[in-house]
Amino acid sequence: MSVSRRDFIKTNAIAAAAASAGVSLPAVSTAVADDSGIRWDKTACRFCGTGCSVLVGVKDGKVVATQGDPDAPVNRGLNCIKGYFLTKIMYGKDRLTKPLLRKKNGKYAKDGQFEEVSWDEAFKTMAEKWVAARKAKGPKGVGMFGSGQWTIWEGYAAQKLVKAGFRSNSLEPNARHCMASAVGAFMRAFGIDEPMGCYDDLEHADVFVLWGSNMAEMHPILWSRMTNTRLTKPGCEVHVLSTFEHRCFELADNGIIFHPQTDLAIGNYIANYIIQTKAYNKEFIDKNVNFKKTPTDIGYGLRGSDPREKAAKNRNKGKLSKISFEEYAASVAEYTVEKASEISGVPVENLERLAKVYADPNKKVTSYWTMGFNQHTRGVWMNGLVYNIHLLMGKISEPGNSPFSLTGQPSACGTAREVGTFTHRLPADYVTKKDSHCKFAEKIWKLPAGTIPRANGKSDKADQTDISGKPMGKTLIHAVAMHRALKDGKMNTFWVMCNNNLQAAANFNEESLPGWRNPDNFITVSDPYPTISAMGADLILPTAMWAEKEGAYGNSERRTQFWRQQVKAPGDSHSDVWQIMEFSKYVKVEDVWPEDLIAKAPEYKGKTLYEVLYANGQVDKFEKIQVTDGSGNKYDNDESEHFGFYVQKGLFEEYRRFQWEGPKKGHEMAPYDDYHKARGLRWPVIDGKETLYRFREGYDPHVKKGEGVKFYGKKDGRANIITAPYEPAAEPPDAEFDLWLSTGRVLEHWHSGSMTRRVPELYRAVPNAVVFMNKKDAKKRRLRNGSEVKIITRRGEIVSRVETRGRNRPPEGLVFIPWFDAGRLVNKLTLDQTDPLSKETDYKKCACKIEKI
Amino acid sequence: MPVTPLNQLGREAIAKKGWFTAHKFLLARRAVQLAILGLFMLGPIAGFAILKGNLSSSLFLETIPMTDPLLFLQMLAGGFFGIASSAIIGAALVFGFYLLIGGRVFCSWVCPVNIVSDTAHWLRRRLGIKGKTKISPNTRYWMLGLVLVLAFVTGTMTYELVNPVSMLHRGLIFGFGFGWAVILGVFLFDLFIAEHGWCGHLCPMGAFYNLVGKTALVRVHAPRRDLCDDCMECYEVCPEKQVLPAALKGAKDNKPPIILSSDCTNCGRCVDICGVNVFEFGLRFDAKMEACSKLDTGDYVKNQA
Amino acid sequence: MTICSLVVYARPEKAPVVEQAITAMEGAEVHTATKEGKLIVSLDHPDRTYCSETIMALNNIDGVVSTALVYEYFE
Amino acid sequence: MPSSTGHKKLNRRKFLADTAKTACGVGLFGLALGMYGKAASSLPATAIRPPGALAEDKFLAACTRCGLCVRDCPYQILKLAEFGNDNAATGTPFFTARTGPCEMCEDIPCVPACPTGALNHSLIDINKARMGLAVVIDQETCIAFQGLRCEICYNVCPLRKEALKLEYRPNKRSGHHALFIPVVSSDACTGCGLCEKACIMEEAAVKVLPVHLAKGELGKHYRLGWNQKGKQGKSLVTPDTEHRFNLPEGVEYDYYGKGLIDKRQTPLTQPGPQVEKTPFSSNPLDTLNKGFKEVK
Repeated sequence: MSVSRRDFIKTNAIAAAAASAGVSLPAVSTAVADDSGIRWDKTACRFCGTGCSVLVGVKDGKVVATQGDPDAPVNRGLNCIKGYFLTKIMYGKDRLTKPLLRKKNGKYAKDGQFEEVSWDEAFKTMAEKWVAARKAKGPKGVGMFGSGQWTIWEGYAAQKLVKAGFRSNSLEPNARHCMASAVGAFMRAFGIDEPMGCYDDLEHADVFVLWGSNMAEMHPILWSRMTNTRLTKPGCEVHVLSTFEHRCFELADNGIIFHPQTDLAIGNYIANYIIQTKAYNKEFIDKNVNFKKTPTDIGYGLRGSDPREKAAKNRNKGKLSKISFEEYAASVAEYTVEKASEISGVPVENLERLAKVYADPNKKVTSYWTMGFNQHTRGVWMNGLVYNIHLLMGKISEPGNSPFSLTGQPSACGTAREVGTFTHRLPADYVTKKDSHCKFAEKIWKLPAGTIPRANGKSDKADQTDISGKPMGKTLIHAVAMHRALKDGKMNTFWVMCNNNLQAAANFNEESLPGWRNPDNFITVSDPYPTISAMGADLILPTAMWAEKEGAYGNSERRTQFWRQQVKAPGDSHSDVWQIMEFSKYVKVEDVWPEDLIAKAPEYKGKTLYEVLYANGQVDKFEKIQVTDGSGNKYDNDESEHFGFYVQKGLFEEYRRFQWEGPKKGHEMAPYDDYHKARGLRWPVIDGKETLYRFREGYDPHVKKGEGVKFYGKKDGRANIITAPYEPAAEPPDAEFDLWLSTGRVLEHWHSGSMTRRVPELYRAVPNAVVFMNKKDAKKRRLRNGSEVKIITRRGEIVSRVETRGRNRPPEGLVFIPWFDAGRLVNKLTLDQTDPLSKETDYKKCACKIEKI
Repeated sequence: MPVTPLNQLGREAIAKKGWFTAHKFLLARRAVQLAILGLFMLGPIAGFAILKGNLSSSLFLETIPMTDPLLFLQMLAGGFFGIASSAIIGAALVFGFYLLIGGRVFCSWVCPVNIVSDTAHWLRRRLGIKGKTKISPNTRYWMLGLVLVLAFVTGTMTYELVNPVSMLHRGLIFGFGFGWAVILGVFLFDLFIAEHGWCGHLCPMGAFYNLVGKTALVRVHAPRRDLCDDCMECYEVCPEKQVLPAALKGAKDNKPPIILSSDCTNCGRCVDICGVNVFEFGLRFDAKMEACSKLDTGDYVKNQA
Repeated sequence: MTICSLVVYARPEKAPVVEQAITAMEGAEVHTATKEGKLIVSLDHPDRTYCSETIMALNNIDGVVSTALVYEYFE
Repeated sequence: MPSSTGHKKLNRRKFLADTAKTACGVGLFGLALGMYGKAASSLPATAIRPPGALAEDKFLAACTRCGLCVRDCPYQILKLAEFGNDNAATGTPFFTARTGPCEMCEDIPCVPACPTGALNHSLIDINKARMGLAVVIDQETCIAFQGLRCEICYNVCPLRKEALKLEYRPNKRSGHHALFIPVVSSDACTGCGLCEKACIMEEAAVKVLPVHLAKGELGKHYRLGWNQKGKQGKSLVTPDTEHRFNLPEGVEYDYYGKGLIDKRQTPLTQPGPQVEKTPFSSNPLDTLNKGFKEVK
């Protein structure tokens, strides 16, 4: 007898009894299923940093439908086209279900073929490789490459495994390619990470300025809200700056196309304009702002042997030195409108119109930017320039006035930045450079003093001892340096989780591929699908996706959203947190800690990392429960099932202690269970109240009465306005390579397309990556729309088709290629140049040429 | 008149001239028909196109256009006068070609349906199916008239919807759909209902080329008609028997030894089959007589009939 | 399968205790309890005799004044 | 039996009978063929003629069904109608937008290939081709009309902003989002069908049609959230616990409605130097006592 018939009879029975007793019944509280018996529950969308809420419909153990959550203020029931297909991303035909190890006649071999192995054999092989590499090559001998698409506790578990367990700082997220410059600028300007405004600015601002951000395609729902404000609020203006014309220009009142790298000149010009016209907010500056100078000519983050690095006077230097307002004014004085126009190629009137809007005290201005700023060889400076403008005008931390750094990935904020899965960071803005911060972390993690490797390898001025026998030494290694270390054989194991870095990293031919296929390296990739990275790996671990595990994401506006596990993962695949904690059982403390360190904590002698890191009385504090929601529906939790305790809650609650018990304020989050009862809460959440605007009295609990604005991230409560002069790009076009090459994304596909290109409708709509090219450039090379061409740079070449009438219309001299196509690896062309301060790769500008096939 | 059973047909010719020479023109015709078809189909497969399109219109070596003149007439009848130059040149070329070589050369040397009807005819004889064709051979002229009238009335090439010739060729090159049913129809019609039913009686294209071939230069001659031993095998194989008596037996009415009737498709079967080599190809004008010509061996000489 | 629903009248002050007792019984659910001590109870159990015994058992729970069977369905 | 050598004495009656028989046989055949021809001459909705094709009736008179255009199409999307299979006139070239749209080659290789001019040789600018007209037929189902960010047809249209424009409308339902409505303008749309092929709906909501309308169908894997909530009368998932916020006095935060409502009188703008509207100070004595040396 089908369940629904039984429910039907039962409901009748109850209703009859209630009627006869004259009692009114609360609405029948059995699971509210719509017509077809589907169980609905809330989740966060798997894709971009907007953080739309989505209801997932499950029936018979399968996600059968999704819908935008009408009760979520971010998207109010709407989704973009990727969100529309969330149901289908988990059910690609070639989903991995078993661990795969390269083997030749039964044994692991670098050049062997993939064979199915058990989890036990996989982890045994991996543990042996990791322990050996850690012992032989020191802290940088091993490396893990995580993701801004990790859930919060997956990042936290990885943080503990690598930094506390393996005592190595070689943990980097792919958010290094996405948000590192933003983090660098936040720390230099405000001393605390993440934007101070929130999405409500979309309704309160009078003017929107987009710097290097194709919001129309990359943050579709926010763009929809901005468009509504533009349509309905009289006098509202949209200014868009970009190196090529894209979908945002359709709404732009002031569309500005500038030569790559010259946004530096435009930013300085606007600051100069504000100072020249004395429009700056003198009272705000005197009370809340310091002026700093930063070293210039700092190189391009290339290998040391590169002539451009040798020519750099202050390579990688970022030390700030105090200057006065006048000195700052002088530093920007050279950027008159004529000079800015000449450098950037932007007509004077467009620049002036933009500057006037910023300088008008009566206009509330919100600036948005993403990869155009962050993926930039002067990304930290560029972010800083917009903070300078907003700080000069005092237009910050209030509804409508907000410099807002948009996040690319769904949890680059929630996981990578807040949990600190960067080589130089610890949770809640603590850093491995500071001995006191490491001590604080060791206290919370119940580790002997000196476990966590300091950036310079010294604790209390003494060298930290290491299992390798040599002193710890310098331990920091950023993402691009990891691929170089793999190629040079300095790093011998690499665990890539929840990203496709082989396809995503720059300079595939010279750095990534040689590194991954270096015979003495052991590469592990955890992924649900056979991606380019999986093809380049030695061990592939099948991974649970999105709704197949209990998870949490943190979006651009500091909103942390939780979701429960909806369905089981296929075959033997497991979640990242399961893999990390299970792997830690295969490594003993003696394998990775030197004797003197173990002597400090005898109780850990002979224990596995699992017992030290996860079964430490804190992570396993909460016992396993039957997860249910407000309507009484029951949910699985495979991790709790396997480990015997409420894993996610334990990890999250231990992580929260960093926010509440340390000296640093401003990152506080609500208890674990509150997040399951709400569509996300915007931290800091102090006694149940969320914060919309940080540093502003009344909105931010950390700003006391009468202080007005206080940038409490800095000791003196003052933000920094920092100089950032124009410096040319690393590889501008020349006679032979005569075109700028910029790369990026399209609305229909997410990152490397491993999920969205497995959705038939999306693949049919946008099957391959084309070269967006200007009509005149095409004619000059006797090319026509649709012609097959070869795109060549100094590093490699790919084949693609010319598109002269596509959605993106580049100016003469620039071409744009999206990187979602596994068949056309654009990163064979890109240069592994980074911002020397944030170490974030610049994918937006290198020199290429195009030839007809 | 004794009907030579199929297996003995041509034995004498084969014996005298060897199998190959006894089938020379048959093989040549098939080779030409298949070559044309092959060249059309080769284009997409091999990537370079010697001959593109199909019998309705085609392009030879990307330069020389050819268009079926009957289609051209239907276009005019259908009221479409803005015909592009390449179709005009194409039609003129094809028309001129057949004007010279012989209109119905199309039927035996080019048209794919010829293979179908020959097979049907062969099968019919093998199965020994008899039966007088009740349809008069002139029906095809009515059909030709109908085709043009239909084009005029409907303003479209209505006949092309079912024309088996273009359907077979286009089917083989571009894909059949249910077109094969029409071809099967023609085959069964020729097999059971009427001998040489389609090509001999109904096909409007045949009628059209018949008219075109009135002044054809290339004709079959019977210079050594006096050698004819009345074995009747040429009558047996000829699809248009009515053309033979004039040339073969026309001596007493002092008719020239040439098959002048435009019904003749210049298929060359008579040349192949004749044991005593009565027939040969030649031009329309050289009607010289070659009585009892001496061929290599003496036994060809026969006493005068 | 047997499904039935009853109205159980309990003394108001004893109603929470009664509710506890009823929910402890297998297959029994309490849907509402009013201030005056009226409880709406549903019984859902495959075995029919078990249901009738449970109904009898309901009566002698301490604090129950009376029970009234309103709806019964069995297969 | 071949006729004997002598001419049969032509019997006039026999001749008339034969002629009548032939005539009516051929006539009957002609009638049937004519009727079939009439039926085949109305082009079905899904079959679209190549670029430059004449009006259907003229086209059927001009096209020799030779397949030269099929051969010259670089993307191999053209197909000759097969007798019985495709209900376009047998042998005539057509393409189906949903599976193989016209890629709008700028040099239009198929038109010059046509020997007879059935594809009008005067067409040299592909953007002037009028193969059909894309119609966003089912506006009820196309998710752009519901406020979702799709615009795939707009993104793939070769004549973006001319043939297919985006019209922005406030999303009145959600209150602070916008609608991005694809709007086809028939004066520019060439009917190439690229939009129809790319459309992600189960059944294309934008169709290239010569004439009549078509219906689109929403994917089964997706429900429109607010409809569900509307139908249920309440949200499917337990509404959030009450959200409370740190707010300065005089400022409320309507979480589900208008968001921040600021009741405080003082405008939010900072003091900052007021840019004067007029060059004169409000106090006349200042201007008067200024004297002449400062007057520039």
